[in-house]
Amino acid sequence: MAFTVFLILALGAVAFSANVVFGRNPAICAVHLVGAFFCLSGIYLLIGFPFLAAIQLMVYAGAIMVLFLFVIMLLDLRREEPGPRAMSTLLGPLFAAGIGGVLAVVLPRLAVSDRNAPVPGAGASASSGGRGMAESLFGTNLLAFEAASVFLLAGIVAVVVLAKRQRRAHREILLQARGRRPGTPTGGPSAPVAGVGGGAR
Amino acid sequence: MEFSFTSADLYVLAPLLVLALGAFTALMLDLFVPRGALRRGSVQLATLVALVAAIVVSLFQYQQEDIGPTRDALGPLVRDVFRFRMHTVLGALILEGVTLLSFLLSLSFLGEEDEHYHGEYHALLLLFPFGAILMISAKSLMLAFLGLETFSVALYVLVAARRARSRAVEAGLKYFLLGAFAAAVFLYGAALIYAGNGSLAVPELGQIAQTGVPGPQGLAAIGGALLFVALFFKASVAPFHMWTPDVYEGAPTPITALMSTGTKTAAFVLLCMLAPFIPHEILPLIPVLTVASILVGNVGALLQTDLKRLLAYSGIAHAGYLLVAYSVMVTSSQAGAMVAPLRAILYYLAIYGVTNLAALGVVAWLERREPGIVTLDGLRGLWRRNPFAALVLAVAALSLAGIPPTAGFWASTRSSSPRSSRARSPWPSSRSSARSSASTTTCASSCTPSSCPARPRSP
Amino acid sequence: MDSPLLPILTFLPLLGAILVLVLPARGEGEAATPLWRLAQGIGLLTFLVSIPVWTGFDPDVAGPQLGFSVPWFHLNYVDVRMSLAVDGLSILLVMLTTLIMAVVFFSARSHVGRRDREFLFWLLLMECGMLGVFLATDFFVFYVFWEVMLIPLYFVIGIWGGARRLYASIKFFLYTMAGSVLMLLAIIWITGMPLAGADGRDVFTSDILAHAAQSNIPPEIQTWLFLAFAVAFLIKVPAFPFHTWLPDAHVEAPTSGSVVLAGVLLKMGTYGLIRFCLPIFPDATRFFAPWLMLIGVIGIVYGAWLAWAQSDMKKLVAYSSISHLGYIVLGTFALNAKGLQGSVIQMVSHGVATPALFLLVGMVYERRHTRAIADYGGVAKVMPRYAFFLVLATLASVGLPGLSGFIGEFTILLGSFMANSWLTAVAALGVVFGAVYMLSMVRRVLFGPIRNEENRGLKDLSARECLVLAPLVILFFWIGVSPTTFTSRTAKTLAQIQARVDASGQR
Amino acid sequence: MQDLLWAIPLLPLLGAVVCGLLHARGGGARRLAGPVATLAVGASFVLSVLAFLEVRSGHEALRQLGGDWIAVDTLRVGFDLTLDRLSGFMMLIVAGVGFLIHVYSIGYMAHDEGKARFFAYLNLFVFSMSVLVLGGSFALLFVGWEGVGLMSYLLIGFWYDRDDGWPAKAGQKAFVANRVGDFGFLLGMFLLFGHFGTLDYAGILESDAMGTWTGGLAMGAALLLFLGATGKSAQIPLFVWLPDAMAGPTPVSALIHAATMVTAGVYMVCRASFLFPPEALLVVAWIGGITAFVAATMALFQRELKKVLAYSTVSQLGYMFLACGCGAFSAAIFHVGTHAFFKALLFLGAGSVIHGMHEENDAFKMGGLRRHMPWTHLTFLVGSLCLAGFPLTSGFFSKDEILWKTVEAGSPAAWALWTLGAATAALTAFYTFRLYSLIFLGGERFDAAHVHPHESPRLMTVPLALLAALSLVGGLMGLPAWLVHEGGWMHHWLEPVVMQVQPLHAAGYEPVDHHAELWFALASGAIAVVGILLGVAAYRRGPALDGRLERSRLTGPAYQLFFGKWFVDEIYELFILAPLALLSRLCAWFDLAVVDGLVNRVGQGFRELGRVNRRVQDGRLQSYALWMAGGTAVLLAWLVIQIM
Amino acid sequence: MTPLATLLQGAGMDQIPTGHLMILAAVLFALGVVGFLIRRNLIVVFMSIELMLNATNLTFLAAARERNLDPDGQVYAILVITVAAVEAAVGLALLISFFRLKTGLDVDEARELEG
Repeated sequence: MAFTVFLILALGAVAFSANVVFGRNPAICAVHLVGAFFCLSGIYLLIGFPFLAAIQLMVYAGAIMVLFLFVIMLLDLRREEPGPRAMSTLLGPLFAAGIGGVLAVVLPRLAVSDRNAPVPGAGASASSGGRGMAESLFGTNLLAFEAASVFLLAGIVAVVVLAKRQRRAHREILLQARGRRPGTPTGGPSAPVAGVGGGAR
Repeated sequence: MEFSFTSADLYVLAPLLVLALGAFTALMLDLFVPRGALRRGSVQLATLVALVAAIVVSLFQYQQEDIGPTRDALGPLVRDVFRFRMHTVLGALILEGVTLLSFLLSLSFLGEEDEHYHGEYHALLLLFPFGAILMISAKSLMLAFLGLETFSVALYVLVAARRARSRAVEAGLKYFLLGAFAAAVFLYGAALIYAGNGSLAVPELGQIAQTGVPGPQGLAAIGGALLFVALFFKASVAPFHMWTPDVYEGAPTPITALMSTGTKTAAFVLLCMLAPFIPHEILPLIPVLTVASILVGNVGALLQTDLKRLLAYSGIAHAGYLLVAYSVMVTSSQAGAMVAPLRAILYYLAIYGVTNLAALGVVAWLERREPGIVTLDGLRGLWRRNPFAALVLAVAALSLAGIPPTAGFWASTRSSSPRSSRARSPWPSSRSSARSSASTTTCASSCTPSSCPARPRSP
Repeated sequence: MDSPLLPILTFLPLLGAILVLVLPARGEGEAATPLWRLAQGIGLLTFLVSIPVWTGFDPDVAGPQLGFSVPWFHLNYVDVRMSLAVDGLSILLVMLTTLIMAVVFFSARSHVGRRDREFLFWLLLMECGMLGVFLATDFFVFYVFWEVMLIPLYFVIGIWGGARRLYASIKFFLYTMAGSVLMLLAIIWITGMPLAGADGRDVFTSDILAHAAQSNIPPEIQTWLFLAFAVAFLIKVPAFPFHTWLPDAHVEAPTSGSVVLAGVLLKMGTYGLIRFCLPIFPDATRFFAPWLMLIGVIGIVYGAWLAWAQSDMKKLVAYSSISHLGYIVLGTFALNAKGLQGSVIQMVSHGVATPALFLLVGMVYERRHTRAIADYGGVAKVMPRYAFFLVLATLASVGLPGLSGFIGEFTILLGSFMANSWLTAVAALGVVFGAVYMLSMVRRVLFGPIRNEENRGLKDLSARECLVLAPLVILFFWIGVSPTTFTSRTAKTLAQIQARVDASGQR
Repeated sequence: MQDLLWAIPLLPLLGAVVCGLLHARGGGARRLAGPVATLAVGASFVLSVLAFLEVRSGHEALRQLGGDWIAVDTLRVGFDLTLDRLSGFMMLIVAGVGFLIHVYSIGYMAHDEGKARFFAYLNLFVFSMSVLVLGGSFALLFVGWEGVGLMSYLLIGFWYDRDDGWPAKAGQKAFVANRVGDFGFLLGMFLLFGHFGTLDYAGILESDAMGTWTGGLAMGAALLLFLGATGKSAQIPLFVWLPDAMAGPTPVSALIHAATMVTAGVYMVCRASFLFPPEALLVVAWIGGITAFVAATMALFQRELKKVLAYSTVSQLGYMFLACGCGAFSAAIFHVGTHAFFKALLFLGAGSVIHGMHEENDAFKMGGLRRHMPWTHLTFLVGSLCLAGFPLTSGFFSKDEILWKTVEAGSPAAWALWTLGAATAALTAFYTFRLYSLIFLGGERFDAAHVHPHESPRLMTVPLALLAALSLVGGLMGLPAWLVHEGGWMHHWLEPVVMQVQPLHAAGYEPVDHHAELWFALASGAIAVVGILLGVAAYRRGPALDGRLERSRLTGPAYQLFFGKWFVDEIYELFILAPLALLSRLCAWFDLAVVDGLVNRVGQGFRELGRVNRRVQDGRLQSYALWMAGGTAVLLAWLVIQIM
Repeated sequence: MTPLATLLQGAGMDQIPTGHLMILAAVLFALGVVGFLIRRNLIVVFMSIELMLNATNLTFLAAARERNLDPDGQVYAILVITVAAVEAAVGLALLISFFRLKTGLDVDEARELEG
């Protein structure tokens, strides 16, 4: 029964992901990605990580993807037009298939061959629950936890830099740059964008 | 489990604390001090103080005769996750020094355009060494990853901070997307290692040496390979180097300086620390990467006219030289024999950092003085206009040209000397030296004749 | 035991270079006279300082003499010492350097013409580098001087050279840099090879002579290191097939550049071969000797043929250098005392004859602004003194007994004949070809009727020009008539090197 | 005297230096050069005579050891001078004939601007020649050898601006041809050194290794040394330079290219005689005989005075080598002596004629000069008789001696060699008197309106007369055994020096009866007389015969062949010089296009790669990622293949 | 928590082989790589990275499950999610900045720097 559910969820995750990768409309892609997250969340639950399943739903599907969708809507992105064929379109799937194939074939064998199957029932040990996680997070990984906080600080500062209200002078330069931008979407290196060194003065 | 810090913990973590505190202070000052010169000055002062303090602390640690006792006194929270060794301290010192120099370059580089993110700029500048030091000192892959992400995020944004400049934003975006890709690969590698080993702890270098053959088995081996892919990306090793020229060119020059030397330092030190994870099966590929890097670096530089781009290619070549030393290190069968190449790498990085910064410093300075000069053509007759800048540039160029083999081959020497020659013979030397001459040529030909009086009649 | 003589000798030109930079005089044109006076004074003074080195040199000592050594810096595990010393191998070349540089300072003004200050700066710096290369007894000191010496010539060619000077200078630079990078690699490697210390423990040192005396590198590693060194030096020599930078460099270089290049710089390569390759890698040396002899022979014959086909005087002399240096390579790798001694003598001999030829070519070039042989003819009629010197230099160069070239060629050929008679038979053909190309140049320039009316008004050499040539001419005869003055000083050291190579053969 | 040996070479050297300084001084001072130089050579001659007498009176050899010249390892070359019977005799000729020619030159060069330079060269030549002769080792011999070569070069090219630079070219040719010989000489010396470990004559003679000096080594070394001799002494294959060398002033031709320098090869072969195995000697004999004959045919129809004499010199030198090859070293040296007298005489006579005829060198444009230049005529006649081998002249005795020795030695080719020699003798007599007749007999074929032949000044005729006298009486030193008891002293003069070198004998060799010698002498006398008569008869009235021979279908080809000097110059040009020149151009091309091209191509290749790199680095984010993914895929695939 | 979740919680502990989870993770990772390589829209490219990070998380958890639900693995997964969140914020901010300068989010817009 559980295995069947797993199969369904797994196939769902793959299908959603495939849609993300091969879909045309970014908004639809984002929605499919949320679907994939849901499937994964189900799997987490299935294999004994309810807390993570919840986090997955709340943070990933609930926060991150909403952010994505918000940006997509904000930028009013349309369907993706098929562009000129690049090398990456041809070889990309090949290499990815190579990586994925190698891993998909090899990993299970290594995973199974290297050690015994999980001990039934042992999963319900005390340390695996919230307490164990708390001890890990605030004990062994305390430094990582603190580092994550600094990392978050860095992220905040970063976003602030990128999104902060621009001063007038800055905006002028911005307008200048946009005004001078050539009509073609792909501005070549020769495009007379404000020089790296000179524009500010 | 004890949740206690010891004073040794504080001592060991002091540089990190100072840097983080500095970043926080810079932000606060930016927030509360009235706009204008005072705010600028106070932020800069805070940054400077933080950097100098961190350097002083690191120097203090570095001067310490024997760090064993300090290590023993570490509390459990730090002991198991934070490495405190001569190499990491030296690496930290280099990183702080590089950041300091980059900060000094920024002083004159930043203009009115950059006014609105002044505080954030400096905070991120301080977070760069924070993340990098954390990364190279981590005994846990997750901690290392967090460090890596911290300094990466700081760099992404510093590169793209001049939002009005499409080149800067493009560089930042490329760097970010590729960096995120690499981060995902790193994480996946870490996950596989976790699956294989059951933990993310990084063993000491000596531990793998004892077994004679370095490298984990099975899942961890594949994970290790993925880790190295990500680090090679950071270190600009071909074929993971492609971002380098674009990002170096697009970034503000002080950030280019920070990136070129800082990132390389951090990545290579971590590569050294992660040597236990390198599967010995991929060792034969390292020479290929080495040759590819040196070749790409030198060949790519040949046709460049933009000085920063040229230095980027030179950096790729230097990554190749460093790989030579690295391959010597990982093939060494004795823990003791690993130390010399490791030191060589660090010395090399320090010297490379200084020269590279000198060159970029001239570029940054010229960008202010003579807009549009950063191309080679723009350098013509520089000797006449500005002998000092020309001299510094020439010396740096020659030094970049001359140094490559120095430190790198230094290491190869060590391994080849009879005492440790039980390891594999340092094959790369002959081949890469052939290439290194090309690098010499690259730098020499592209920098010197143009910057110095060889073209006397140019306007 | 530290004698200050050698550091004074080495760094006097450096001091001069700095003084030239800071001297408050206009750096160009007539106003540059004080600068020239200063440089000439320094050049002469350096030569005078080198005389006590010559007189104080004890021919009966094989090892380094007049040593000077202070700690310089510590590199990882080796203490690098700023150490200078002179021995039988370097003494002649040191004297040659100071003499040639003095000659250059007194002869160069007429063709420099612009940016005199920089010119003198580079030349003085180069002199410091060259002396340092010959005197250094520490690998790293050697390497530093080696680089110091390379760069000035690059600028001298690149700034004061002819029409294609940029091409020539960059080619020169790339070639020699490529070589020196190889060498640096090998140097670093060698310093990582331990020597047996007094108490049986491994000792790491970067002392050249210590390595030369007792290096014990496994043969298979020797091979690679030998090749790295040999290629670097063969490029510098230059030996076939690394020679193509030389004609370009010579043709484009101003006269004084050519003089220094031919007189001293080319000797760096052959000096290095003897100083490093032979004693430090005796096994590899023995293994490669036949091949290097072959390279030498190819250089001799091929260079001669090339010289024959030239229509430009300077190019001809440049190719003749390739031929003459082929003898040195041949003699060096004959691996016997005659070949070695002959090589050293040939270095000095070539170091005076070829500069004289370049000076002479430069002197007519200054008058006529052409170096095409076809533009001359019958010059002997209007410039008898010039003809005298040119014929004399030519004869010294083709190895006429009684003049300098013969001693070297004869002993080299004799030595190499003992090692490999068939190759030497081919090499001896160089004696014939040498006469062919040099004499046909002399004939076409000096003899015959005056066809070109412009040549009728040529002024003969001035007293100053004769004086510049005089010391070289004296040396032609001195070396030619009394070579023992020179060989007696080199014998002991070379015998020691020889013994190293021989010992490896008996192992 | 032993202690003054050094003065013999050094006096001329000093003279040369003084002359050089006088030349540099310029103006009237240059006039002093002639006397100074002559004095120096004269003094040297006096010393040579004294030394010679000392050797003659019993001393085996005079030796003077100087210091080391070259001292490298085991190679020791000292400034050691040796004057023994061989070198004493040579020295007499060098200094004696040299002195006379110097005297002659004072007159000959009186009006030349460069006379001081000329005398400096001449003195330097005598110096070099003295070193060559007196040097106590092969190395020192080589020094002189090269020195005389150089002086020859400079003196041939003395008038470098005349005739469109032809003399300079001729000088160069001489030097280069000599260098080819030197190449052999050098290698020969190396072989000697390799075997004996020394280059001193004495050292080699006393060496224990003498016993093993056999086989290919000895043969090779001897032939290499002989190659050197062929260069210096203008033998096949290197004789081509000597006729061209006549571009120099006539006294030079007389001194260097007739009397002294060209005999250096003979001297060397005699000096090294003990090193020549019999087979090598046979080669020497053959080369000598063939050269003698071929050169004589070349001389037959030459029109230029000095050309005839030049080929005759080559031919006579061939005789000398013929003698050497037959082991008759004394005969060779005897002929060196007599030849020095009469050939110098002939050259100086020719110089006098040319001088008198305003630098006219073509015998066809002369004729009947006996009336205008009596002294010259008389002395030239004497010289011609000697050269032709007219009985009882010195040339007769020396040549007859050689012809006799070829038979007496009994080599396998004795009769063939004798036939060559005899035929040469006939040809010699013929062309000598052809020349004599064309110059002095018959009508005047020159434009009397413009050319006024006159006798030369006393300074020139007196040496002529002295040389004529010497030519006549020179034979006395080697009178044959059939004429006086025991023969002249010359026959055994060299015995202590050349030891007993046995030429190769034919199977069943028996010494020929001494009485046969008389018959041979009569035969050669008859040959000479017939040749003389034929020559005079045919050309008494003018050169018409030449034209007839040239036009005749029967003799035309031969005439062309002889007149064209067997086209050796052309053949050399075509098959040696031109290919070498071509090779040199080819090398130049190769160097530029291939070697240097390769260097530049490498550079270009890197640029090309750089261009490729620019294309790869196309700015597309995903191209970059593709490389990363590709790298990762390869890495993983490699790893998986390794660990599975 | 939903009843279904309660029902399913831990149900697959011993029925779902770790290998299967690994395969699923690998496939998702590869799909992410494909998306990164072929998509032209930068925002989707970025989404692909999120997919890769999810694959990573799945691997962490699969491994943690094998080690008796090792809390460390869960903590790592949480940290990964944190990182993903920060990256998303920074990335989207960058994309917006980029969008302001260009007409769209096509990869070919970002080709000013090349060579």
